[in-house]
Amino acid sequence: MTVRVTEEPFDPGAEIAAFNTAHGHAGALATFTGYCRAATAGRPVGTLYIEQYPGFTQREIQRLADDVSRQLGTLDLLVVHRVGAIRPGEAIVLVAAMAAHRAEAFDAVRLLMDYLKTDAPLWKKESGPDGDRWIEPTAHDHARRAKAGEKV
Amino acid sequence: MTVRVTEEPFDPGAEIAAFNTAHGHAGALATFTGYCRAATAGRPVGTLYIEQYPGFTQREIQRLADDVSRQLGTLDLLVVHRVGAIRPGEAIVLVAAMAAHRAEAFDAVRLLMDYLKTDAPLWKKESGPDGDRWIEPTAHDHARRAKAGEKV
Amino acid sequence: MARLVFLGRFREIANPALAQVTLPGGVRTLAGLKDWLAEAEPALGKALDSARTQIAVNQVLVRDPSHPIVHDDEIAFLPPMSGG
Amino acid sequence: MARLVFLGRFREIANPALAQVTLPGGVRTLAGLKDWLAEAEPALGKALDSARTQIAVNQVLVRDPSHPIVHDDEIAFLPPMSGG
Repeated sequence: MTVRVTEEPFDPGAEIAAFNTAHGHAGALATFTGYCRAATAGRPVGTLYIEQYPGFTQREIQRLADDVSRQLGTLDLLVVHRVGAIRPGEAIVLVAAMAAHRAEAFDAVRLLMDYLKTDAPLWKKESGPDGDRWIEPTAHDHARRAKAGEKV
Repeated sequence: MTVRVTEEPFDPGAEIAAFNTAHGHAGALATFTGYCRAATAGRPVGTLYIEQYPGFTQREIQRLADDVSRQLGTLDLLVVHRVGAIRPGEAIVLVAAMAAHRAEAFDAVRLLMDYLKTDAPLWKKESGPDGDRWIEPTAHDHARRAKAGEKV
Repeated sequence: MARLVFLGRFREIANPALAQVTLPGGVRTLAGLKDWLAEAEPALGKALDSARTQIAVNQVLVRDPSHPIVHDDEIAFLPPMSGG
Repeated sequence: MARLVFLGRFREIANPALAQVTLPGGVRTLAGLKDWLAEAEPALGKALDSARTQIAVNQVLVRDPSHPIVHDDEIAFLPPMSGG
């Protein structure tokens, strides 16, 4: 399992290629990449800023990934999470799961994304032409996570 | 939308990298890659052979992808499907979906994989030390597809 | 001449000579073609005789057994699919 | 000296001098620390005063307000998370 929190831009295709090279015989690889959008709810986004708590953030994401791995019996997980100043079009988060069968791979990526949305110690601020604002998880995010946790 | 049926081995990481380069601002990218396993149900697999009906197979997969795109409102879909003789560890199928939000991207990949399993005009034969056998979809595959079709 | 295409396990049973075949004058529909094949190639006829066998005429799936067959048609017999 | 860490929007409100601070002798628990902050920095105290604020002591989340604070502890205040 690999969890990386990084200030540098990363290339999801290259990360996925490197991850799957190590596990060619596994059967199923599912991935998700979230990108910085150029607009949120019609409001243009200039720069997205994501703050971490160094050390703590990495360990907490590792704990969430361990939890998913235990629940779903995946063979390997990869999480890359960008922090710092992120521009539209850049990748924010990549989650990849290798498993023997496709259902486990899909479920692992989806569940880990749900966990990250609500439980990863990261704080987002969007800067646009009309100022900055901190983002907090919505009731919808919490509901989705609760549902995901039950379903699997 | 791109649908490719190919006799040549392909590199899922490179395909995903090329696909996402064209859509950096979309928000969400989900992917699934299925690999040729070294064993199925404990039985070693030498070579997997997948037969297509040239022309027809490509068009039918395109039709399934169009259907998913219409149902889920994805921004773009990519399908690469290997045919011919495939060795353990090689990628068989890659499905990638770009969407504005993660739920649509996840659902599109999952639904299209379910459709491909039961409705893609492809015929698989596994060759192992104790002979060859043609594979047909299981009742479980059909049930999953029916369920997936309803759910979305 | 009709072109007959047998996919997957059907291909392994079918006589390769069927790929290009002159059908008897009496064979004018898909049902007629299946009857003729069952007589000419009993093992193949038996394999094709399932509700899960699909038939494509000129690369379009056709479910109607009374669908007419004309000169130069490409008729494909498809076993249950196992893609993905 | 205690090290106080304010994350996200708390960091923007907090006096930077709080990063390294000598706490008064009477501040011996997390509850005591919150009371002292509310008095010294009312805007910050108000922002922290939510059931959704989490506190980590030496990088471990702690929910008990009576948790003791000792010399050199790193105490972090975390607003609701918005990762992924």
